[in-house]
Amino acid sequence: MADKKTKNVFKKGAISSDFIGTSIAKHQSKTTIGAHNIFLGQVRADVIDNKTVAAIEYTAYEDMANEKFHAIREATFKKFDLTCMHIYHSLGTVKAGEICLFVFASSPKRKIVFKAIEYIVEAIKADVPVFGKEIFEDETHQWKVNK
Amino acid sequence: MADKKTKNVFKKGAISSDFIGTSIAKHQSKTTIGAHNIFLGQVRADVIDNKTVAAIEYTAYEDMANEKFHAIREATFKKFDLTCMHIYHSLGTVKAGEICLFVFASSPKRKIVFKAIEYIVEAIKADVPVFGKEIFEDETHQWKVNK
Amino acid sequence: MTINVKYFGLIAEITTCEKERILFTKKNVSEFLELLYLKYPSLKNKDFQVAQNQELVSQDALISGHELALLPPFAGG
Amino acid sequence: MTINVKYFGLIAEITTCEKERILFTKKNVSEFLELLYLKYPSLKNKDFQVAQNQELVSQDALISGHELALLPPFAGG
Repeated sequence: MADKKTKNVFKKGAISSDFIGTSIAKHQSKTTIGAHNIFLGQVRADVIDNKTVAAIEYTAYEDMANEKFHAIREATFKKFDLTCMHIYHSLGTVKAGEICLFVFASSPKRKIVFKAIEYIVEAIKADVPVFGKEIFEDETHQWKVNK
Repeated sequence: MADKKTKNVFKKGAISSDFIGTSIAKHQSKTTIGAHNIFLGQVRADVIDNKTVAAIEYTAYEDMANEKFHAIREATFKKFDLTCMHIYHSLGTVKAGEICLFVFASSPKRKIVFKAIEYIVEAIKADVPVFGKEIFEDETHQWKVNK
Repeated sequence: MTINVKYFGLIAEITTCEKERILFTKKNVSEFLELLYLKYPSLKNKDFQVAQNQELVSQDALISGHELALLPPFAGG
Repeated sequence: MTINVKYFGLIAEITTCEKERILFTKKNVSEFLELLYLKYPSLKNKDFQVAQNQELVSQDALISGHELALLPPFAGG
Protein backbone atom coordinates (compact mmCIF):
# COMPACT_ATOMS: atom_id res chain seq x y z
CA MET A 1 0.00 0.00 0.00
CA ALA A 2 2.83 2.39 0.83
CA ASP A 3 4.36 4.13 -2.16
CA LYS A 4 7.91 3.98 -0.85
CA LYS A 5 9.79 0.96 0.40
CA THR A 6 9.46 0.25 4.08
CA LYS A 7 12.89 0.50 5.70
CA ASN A 8 14.16 -1.45 8.66
CA VAL A 9 14.39 1.08 11.46
CA PHE A 10 15.79 -1.34 14.01
CA LYS A 11 19.40 -1.67 15.02
CA LYS A 12 20.82 -4.40 17.19
CA GLY A 13 21.90 -3.04 20.57
CA ALA A 14 22.62 0.55 21.55
CA ILE A 15 22.97 3.39 19.03
CA SER A 16 26.51 4.74 19.28
CA SER A 17 27.53 8.38 19.41
CA ASP A 18 29.82 7.65 16.44
CA PHE A 19 26.86 6.52 14.38
CA ILE A 20 25.05 9.76 15.24
CA GLY A 21 28.11 11.88 14.43
CA THR A 22 28.53 10.15 11.07
CA SER A 23 24.86 10.65 10.30
CA ILE A 24 25.23 14.39 10.98
CA ALA A 25 28.32 14.55 8.74
CA LYS A 26 26.42 12.96 5.85
CA HIS A 27 24.00 15.89 5.84
CA GLN A 28 26.65 18.50 5.19
CA SER A 29 26.38 18.03 1.43
CA LYS A 30 22.69 19.01 1.63
CA THR A 31 23.12 22.76 1.48
CA THR A 32 19.41 23.65 1.40
CA ILE A 33 19.20 22.54 5.04
CA GLY A 34 19.35 25.33 7.62
CA ALA A 35 18.21 23.50 10.75
CA HIS A 36 18.54 20.00 12.17
CA ASN A 37 16.73 18.73 15.23
CA ILE A 38 17.83 15.49 16.83
CA PHE A 39 16.02 13.60 19.55
CA LEU A 40 17.85 10.90 21.49
CA GLY A 41 16.19 8.51 23.92
CA GLN A 42 18.62 7.31 26.59
CA VAL A 43 18.03 4.46 29.04
CA ARG A 44 17.70 5.79 32.59
CA ALA A 45 19.03 3.99 35.65
CA ASP A 46 15.69 4.49 37.42
CA VAL A 47 15.42 3.33 41.00
CA ILE A 48 12.16 1.45 41.65
CA ASP A 49 11.54 -0.10 45.09
CA ASN A 50 15.26 0.21 45.88
CA LYS A 51 16.27 -1.63 42.71
CA THR A 52 18.18 0.11 39.96
CA VAL A 53 17.51 -0.40 36.25
CA ALA A 54 20.72 -1.73 34.67
CA ALA A 55 19.42 -2.15 31.10
CA ILE A 56 16.32 -2.37 28.93
CA GLU A 57 15.87 -5.33 26.62
CA TYR A 58 13.80 -4.23 23.64
CA THR A 59 11.64 -6.52 21.54
CA ALA A 60 9.14 -5.57 18.86
CA TYR A 61 6.46 -6.89 16.59
CA GLU A 62 8.94 -6.08 13.88
CA ASP A 63 6.84 -6.26 10.72
CA MET A 64 4.07 -4.14 12.18
CA ALA A 65 6.58 -1.77 13.81
CA ASN A 66 8.39 -1.12 10.52
CA GLU A 67 5.03 -0.47 8.83
CA LYS A 68 4.15 1.98 11.61
CA PHE A 69 7.53 3.72 11.34
CA HIS A 70 6.91 4.01 7.62
CA ALA A 71 3.42 5.46 8.17
CA ILE A 72 4.85 7.99 10.64
CA ARG A 73 7.45 8.94 8.04
CA GLU A 74 4.83 9.45 5.33
CA ALA A 75 2.55 11.44 7.65
CA THR A 76 5.43 13.62 8.81
CA PHE A 77 6.51 14.52 5.27
CA LYS A 78 2.90 15.36 4.43
CA LYS A 79 2.54 17.59 7.49
CA PHE A 80 5.93 19.32 7.56
CA ASP A 81 8.26 20.73 4.91
CA LEU A 82 11.26 18.56 5.78
CA THR A 83 14.31 17.98 3.62
CA CYS A 84 14.91 14.61 5.26
CA MET A 85 14.21 12.54 8.33
CA HIS A 86 15.65 9.39 9.86
CA ILE A 87 14.55 7.11 12.68
CA TYR A 88 16.61 4.39 14.35
CA HIS A 89 15.43 2.26 17.27
CA SER A 90 17.35 -0.35 19.23
CA LEU A 91 16.38 -4.00 19.62
CA GLY A 92 17.96 -6.23 22.24
CA THR A 93 19.85 -5.03 25.29
CA VAL A 94 20.63 -1.34 25.84
CA LYS A 95 22.39 -0.48 29.07
CA ALA A 96 21.58 2.49 31.30
CA GLY A 97 23.24 5.58 29.79
CA GLU A 98 23.13 4.18 26.26
CA ILE A 99 20.95 5.46 23.45
CA CYS A 100 17.93 3.45 22.23
CA LEU A 101 16.18 5.96 19.94
CA PHE A 102 17.63 8.40 17.40
CA VAL A 103 15.27 10.69 15.48
CA PHE A 104 16.76 13.20 13.03
CA ALA A 105 14.70 15.84 11.19
CA SER A 106 16.13 18.50 8.84
CA SER A 107 14.56 21.45 7.08
CA PRO A 108 15.51 24.76 5.50
CA LYS A 109 13.83 26.57 8.47
CA ARG A 110 14.08 26.00 12.19
CA LYS A 111 10.45 26.46 13.24
CA ILE A 112 9.46 23.39 11.25
CA VAL A 113 12.01 21.02 12.78
CA PHE A 114 10.88 21.79 16.35
CA LYS A 115 7.29 20.84 15.52
CA ALA A 116 8.30 17.86 13.39
CA ILE A 117 10.60 16.23 15.94
CA GLU A 118 7.99 16.36 18.70
CA TYR A 119 5.33 14.98 16.34
CA ILE A 120 7.57 12.08 15.29
CA VAL A 121 8.67 11.14 18.81
CA GLU A 122 5.12 11.25 20.21
CA ALA A 123 3.87 9.13 17.29
CA ILE A 124 6.61 6.54 17.89
CA LYS A 125 5.75 6.32 21.58
CA ALA A 126 2.03 5.96 20.86
CA ASP A 127 1.83 3.84 17.70
CA VAL A 128 4.81 1.53 17.39
CA PRO A 129 4.67 -1.95 18.99
CA VAL A 130 7.99 -1.97 20.80
CA PHE A 131 8.28 -3.57 24.22
CA GLY A 132 10.83 -2.89 26.93
CA LYS A 133 11.90 -5.20 29.71
CA GLU A 134 13.58 -3.17 32.43
CA ILE A 135 16.27 -5.38 33.90
CA PHE A 136 17.37 -4.50 37.41
CA GLU A 137 20.86 -4.93 38.77
CA ASP A 138 19.69 -8.02 40.71
CA GLU A 139 18.49 -9.56 37.41
CA THR A 140 14.80 -9.31 38.25
CA HIS A 141 12.73 -7.31 35.78
CA GLN A 142 9.56 -5.37 35.09
CA TRP A 143 7.87 -4.29 31.85
CA LYS A 144 8.17 -0.66 30.87
CA VAL A 145 5.04 1.29 29.88
CA ASN A 146 5.16 4.57 27.93
CA LYS A 147 3.50 7.59 29.50
CA MET B 1 25.78 39.76 38.93
CA ALA B 2 25.52 36.21 37.67
CA ASP B 3 26.03 33.55 40.30
CA LYS B 4 27.88 31.17 37.98
CA LYS B 5 30.87 31.89 35.85
CA THR B 6 30.14 33.08 32.33
CA LYS B 7 31.50 30.55 29.83
CA ASN B 8 32.84 31.27 26.39
CA VAL B 9 30.26 29.84 24.01
CA PHE B 10 32.17 30.73 20.86
CA LYS B 11 34.24 28.35 18.79
CA LYS B 12 36.50 29.36 15.94
CA GLY B 13 35.13 28.13 12.61
CA ALA B 14 32.56 25.41 11.96
CA ILE B 15 31.38 22.97 14.65
CA SER B 16 32.40 19.47 13.55
CA SER B 17 30.22 16.37 13.63
CA ASP B 18 32.98 14.71 15.66
CA PHE B 19 32.69 17.38 18.33
CA ILE B 20 28.94 16.77 18.49
CA GLY B 21 29.40 12.98 18.65
CA THR B 22 31.93 13.32 21.46
CA SER B 23 29.62 15.65 23.33
CA ILE B 24 26.82 13.04 23.11
CA ALA B 25 29.20 10.31 24.32
CA LYS B 26 30.12 12.37 27.40
CA HIS B 27 26.49 12.30 28.52
CA GLN B 28 26.30 8.53 28.74
CA SER B 29 27.60 8.53 32.29
CA LYS B 30 24.62 10.69 33.34
CA THR B 31 22.10 7.93 33.87
CA THR B 32 19.27 10.10 35.15
CA ILE B 33 18.90 11.50 31.63
CA GLY B 34 16.14 9.93 29.53
CA ALA B 35 15.91 12.40 26.66
CA HIS B 36 18.30 14.62 24.73
CA ASN B 37 17.29 17.22 22.21
CA ILE B 38 19.91 18.72 19.91
CA PHE B 39 19.46 21.67 17.59
CA LEU B 40 22.01 22.31 14.87
CA GLY B 41 22.09 25.42 12.72
CA GLN B 42 23.66 24.75 9.31
CA VAL B 43 24.73 27.40 6.78
CA ARG B 44 22.49 27.27 3.71
CA ALA B 45 23.75 27.87 0.16
CA ASP B 46 20.88 30.31 -0.44
CA VAL B 47 20.54 31.79 -3.92
CA ILE B 48 19.85 35.54 -3.82
CA ASP B 49 19.64 37.49 -7.10
CA ASN B 50 21.37 34.60 -8.92
CA LYS B 51 24.27 34.59 -6.47
CA THR B 52 24.90 31.63 -4.19
CA VAL B 53 25.97 31.95 -0.55
CA ALA B 54 29.32 30.17 -0.16
CA ALA B 55 29.91 30.92 3.53
CA ILE B 56 28.88 33.08 6.45
CA GLU B 57 31.50 35.01 8.36
CA TYR B 58 30.34 35.43 11.96
CA THR B 59 31.41 38.23 14.25
CA ALA B 60 30.02 39.13 17.67
CA TYR B 61 30.09 41.67 20.42
CA GLU B 62 31.74 38.87 22.37
CA ASP B 63 31.57 40.13 25.95
CA MET B 64 27.90 41.06 25.67
CA ALA B 65 27.12 37.89 23.73
CA ASN B 66 28.66 35.64 26.38
CA GLU B 67 26.69 37.51 29.04
CA LYS B 68 23.51 36.99 27.02
CA PHE B 69 24.26 33.29 26.51
CA HIS B 70 24.77 33.04 30.25
CA ALA B 71 21.48 34.81 30.96
CA ILE B 72 19.69 32.45 28.56
CA ARG B 73 21.26 29.51 30.36
CA GLU B 74 20.12 30.78 33.77
CA ALA B 75 16.60 31.53 32.53
CA THR B 76 16.33 28.12 30.87
CA PHE B 77 17.33 26.25 34.03
CA LYS B 78 14.82 28.30 36.00
CA LYS B 79 12.04 27.55 33.53
CA PHE B 80 12.71 23.88 32.69
CA ASP B 81 13.82 20.87 34.73
CA LEU B 82 16.95 20.14 32.71
CA THR B 83 19.83 17.91 33.77
CA CYS B 84 22.23 19.86 31.59
CA MET B 85 22.47 22.16 28.60
CA HIS B 86 25.24 23.32 26.28
CA ILE B 87 25.47 26.02 23.64
CA TYR B 88 28.25 26.45 21.08
CA HIS B 89 28.28 29.12 18.38
CA SER B 90 30.81 29.65 15.60
CA LEU B 91 32.87 32.77 15.02
CA GLY B 92 34.72 33.40 11.76
CA THR B 93 34.02 31.63 8.49
CA VAL B 94 31.55 28.75 8.26
CA LYS B 95 31.02 27.31 4.78
CA ALA B 96 27.65 26.31 3.33
CA GLY B 97 26.76 22.86 4.69
CA GLU B 98 28.76 23.36 7.86
CA ILE B 99 27.34 23.77 11.35
CA CYS B 100 27.41 27.15 13.11
CA LEU B 101 25.17 26.54 16.15
CA PHE B 102 24.95 23.53 18.45
CA VAL B 103 22.41 23.55 21.28
CA PHE B 104 22.12 20.47 23.50
CA ALA B 105 19.44 20.05 26.22
CA SER B 106 18.99 16.94 28.37
CA SER B 107 16.37 15.97 30.91
CA PRO B 108 14.90 12.91 32.59
CA LYS B 109 11.69 13.39 30.54
CA ARG B 110 11.18 14.09 26.85
CA LYS B 111 8.37 16.67 26.97
CA ILE B 112 10.67 19.12 28.73
CA VAL B 113 13.50 18.96 26.20
CA PHE B 114 11.20 19.79 23.26
CA LYS B 115 10.04 22.98 24.96
CA ALA B 116 13.49 23.86 26.27
CA ILE B 117 15.35 23.54 22.98
CA GLU B 118 12.89 25.81 21.15
CA TYR B 119 13.04 28.35 23.97
CA ILE B 120 16.85 28.40 23.92
CA VAL B 121 17.18 28.68 20.13
CA GLU B 122 14.60 31.47 19.87
CA ALA B 123 16.30 33.37 22.69
CA ILE B 124 19.69 33.07 20.98
CA LYS B 125 18.26 34.38 17.70
CA ALA B 126 16.56 37.32 19.45
CA ASP B 127 18.94 38.37 22.20
CA VAL B 128 22.54 37.60 21.30
CA PRO B 129 24.61 40.18 19.38
CA VAL B 130 26.05 37.95 16.66
CA PHE B 131 26.43 39.26 13.12
CA GLY B 132 26.62 37.28 9.91
CA LYS B 133 28.19 38.34 6.64
CA GLU B 134 26.85 36.15 3.84
CA ILE B 135 29.67 35.77 1.36
CA PHE B 136 28.63 34.87 -2.16
CA GLU B 137 30.62 32.70 -4.53
CA ASP B 138 31.68 35.85 -6.45
CA GLU B 139 33.11 37.29 -3.19
CA THR B 140 30.49 40.03 -2.86
CA HIS B 141 28.52 39.94 0.38
CA GLN B 142 25.37 40.99 2.22
CA TRP B 143 24.52 41.11 5.92
CA LYS B 144 22.23 38.41 7.26
CA VAL B 145 19.21 39.37 9.40
CA ASN B 146 17.37 36.87 11.65
CA LYS B 147 13.65 36.43 11.04
CA MET C 1 -10.09 -22.29 10.73
CA THR C 2 -6.49 -21.93 11.92
CA ILE C 3 -4.80 -18.69 12.80
CA ASN C 4 -1.24 -17.71 13.70
CA VAL C 5 -1.17 -15.95 17.05
CA LYS C 6 1.82 -13.94 18.25
CA TYR C 7 2.61 -12.89 21.80
CA PHE C 8 4.93 -10.14 22.98
CA GLY C 9 6.52 -8.85 26.16
CA LEU C 10 4.58 -9.58 29.35
CA ILE C 11 1.98 -11.51 27.33
CA ALA C 12 4.63 -13.87 25.96
CA GLU C 13 5.82 -14.44 29.52
CA ILE C 14 2.35 -15.64 30.46
CA THR C 15 1.87 -17.84 27.41
CA THR C 16 5.50 -19.03 27.65
CA CYS C 17 5.64 -19.00 23.86
CA GLU C 18 6.01 -16.30 21.22
CA LYS C 19 3.69 -17.76 18.62
CA GLU C 20 1.38 -20.65 18.04
CA ARG C 21 -1.26 -21.85 15.57
CA ILE C 22 -4.74 -22.06 17.03
CA LEU C 23 -7.73 -23.87 15.53
CA PHE C 24 -11.05 -22.19 16.26
CA THR C 25 -14.59 -21.65 15.04
CA LYS C 26 -15.47 -18.40 16.77
CA LYS C 27 -15.98 -15.31 14.70
CA ASN C 28 -14.86 -12.11 16.39
CA VAL C 29 -11.95 -10.91 18.51
CA SER C 30 -13.69 -11.01 21.89
CA GLU C 31 -14.99 -14.54 21.24
CA PHE C 32 -11.50 -15.60 20.26
CA LEU C 33 -10.07 -14.05 23.42
CA GLU C 34 -12.56 -16.03 25.55
CA LEU C 35 -11.05 -19.12 24.00
CA LEU C 36 -7.53 -17.93 24.85
CA TYR C 37 -8.50 -17.14 28.46
CA LEU C 38 -9.45 -20.79 28.89
CA LYS C 39 -5.93 -21.74 27.89
CA TYR C 40 -4.17 -18.87 29.72
CA PRO C 41 -6.40 -17.72 32.60
CA SER C 42 -3.97 -15.08 33.85
CA LEU C 43 -4.17 -13.21 30.52
CA LYS C 44 -7.60 -12.04 31.58
CA ASN C 45 -6.54 -9.14 33.83
CA LYS C 46 -3.71 -8.02 31.61
CA ASP C 47 -3.65 -4.83 29.58
CA PHE C 48 -3.16 -5.52 25.87
CA GLN C 49 -4.38 -4.59 22.41
CA VAL C 50 -5.06 -6.93 19.52
CA ALA C 51 -3.64 -6.48 16.02
CA GLN C 52 -4.97 -8.38 13.04
CA ASN C 53 -2.65 -8.48 10.05
CA GLN C 54 -0.56 -5.77 11.70
CA GLU C 55 -3.42 -3.33 12.32
CA LEU C 56 -5.01 -2.71 15.72
CA VAL C 57 -8.60 -3.97 15.83
CA SER C 58 -11.46 -3.58 18.30
CA GLN C 59 -13.01 -6.37 20.33
CA ASP C 60 -15.95 -6.81 17.96
CA ALA C 61 -13.87 -6.97 14.76
CA LEU C 62 -14.40 -10.12 12.74
CA ILE C 63 -11.40 -12.38 12.48
CA SER C 64 -10.59 -12.65 8.80
CA GLY C 65 -6.82 -12.47 8.63
CA HIS C 66 -4.07 -14.98 8.92
CA GLU C 67 -2.25 -13.38 11.88
CA LEU C 68 -3.33 -12.06 15.25
CA ALA C 69 -1.00 -10.46 17.76
CA LEU C 70 -1.52 -9.66 21.44
CA LEU C 71 0.36 -6.45 22.21
CA PRO C 72 1.02 -5.26 25.76
CA PRO C 73 1.53 -1.50 26.37
CA PHE C 74 4.10 0.02 24.04
CA ALA C 75 7.44 1.11 25.44
CA GLY C 76 9.35 2.39 22.42
CA GLY C 77 11.80 5.25 22.58
CA MET D 1 33.75 63.18 28.74
CA THR D 2 35.27 60.43 26.63
CA ILE D 3 33.54 57.19 25.73
CA ASN D 4 34.64 54.01 23.96
CA VAL D 5 32.36 53.30 21.02
CA LYS D 6 32.23 49.92 19.28
CA TYR D 7 30.85 49.17 15.83
CA PHE D 8 29.80 45.81 14.39
CA GLY D 9 28.81 44.25 11.09
CA LEU D 10 27.29 46.64 8.58
CA ILE D 11 27.82 49.54 10.98
CA ALA D 12 31.58 48.87 11.15
CA GLU D 13 31.65 48.81 7.35
CA ILE D 14 30.26 52.35 7.33
CA THR D 15 32.51 53.69 10.07
CA THR D 16 35.49 51.76 8.61
CA CYS D 17 36.65 51.07 12.15
CA GLU D 18 35.61 48.70 14.91
CA LYS D 19 36.12 51.01 17.85
CA GLU D 20 37.12 54.52 18.69
CA ARG D 21 37.20 56.94 21.63
CA ILE D 22 34.89 59.92 21.26
CA LEU D 23 34.94 63.10 23.32
CA PHE D 24 31.50 64.65 23.84
CA THR D 25 29.42 66.79 26.14
CA LYS D 26 25.91 65.62 25.23
CA LYS D 27 23.86 63.72 27.74
CA ASN D 28 21.62 61.04 26.23
CA VAL D 29 21.82 58.41 23.51
CA SER D 30 19.89 60.27 20.82
CA GLU D 31 21.99 63.40 21.34
CA PHE D 32 25.11 61.31 21.08
CA LEU D 33 23.85 59.70 17.88
CA GLU D 34 23.27 63.14 16.35
CA LEU D 35 26.96 63.77 16.93
CA LEU D 36 27.86 60.47 15.26
CA TYR D 37 25.64 61.23 12.25
CA LEU D 38 27.72 64.35 11.62
CA LYS D 39 30.78 62.16 11.39
CA TYR D 40 29.10 59.26 9.51
CA PRO D 41 26.08 60.63 7.63
CA SER D 42 25.16 57.26 6.09
CA LEU D 43 24.58 55.72 9.55
CA LYS D 44 21.41 57.75 9.72
CA ASN D 45 19.17 55.41 7.68
CA LYS D 46 20.62 52.21 9.09
CA ASP D 47 18.83 49.84 11.41
CA PHE D 48 20.72 49.37 14.69
CA GLN D 49 20.31 49.19 18.46
CA VAL D 50 22.53 50.81 21.06
CA ALA D 51 24.04 48.95 24.01
CA GLN D 52 25.58 50.74 26.96
CA ASN D 53 27.90 48.63 29.10
CA GLN D 54 26.58 45.54 27.29
CA GLU D 55 22.89 46.21 27.88
CA LEU D 56 20.49 47.52 25.22
CA VAL D 57 19.30 51.05 26.00
CA SER D 58 16.62 53.33 24.57
CA GLN D 59 17.23 56.57 22.72
CA ASP D 60 16.54 58.73 25.77
CA ALA D 61 18.80 56.80 28.14
CA LEU D 62 21.46 58.91 29.81
CA ILE D 63 25.00 58.06 28.86
CA SER D 64 26.73 57.09 32.06
CA GLY D 65 28.85 54.12 31.12
CA HIS D 66 32.29 53.70 29.70
CA GLU D 67 31.29 51.73 26.59
CA LEU D 68 28.67 52.18 23.88
CA ALA D 69 28.09 49.74 21.03
CA LEU D 70 26.10 50.16 17.82
CA LEU D 71 24.54 46.80 16.98
CA PRO D 72 23.00 46.04 13.58
CA PRO D 73 20.28 43.32 13.37
CA PHE D 74 21.32 40.06 15.02
CA ALA D 75 22.06 37.03 12.86
CA GLY D 76 23.10 34.33 15.31
CA GLY D 77 22.37 30.65 14.81
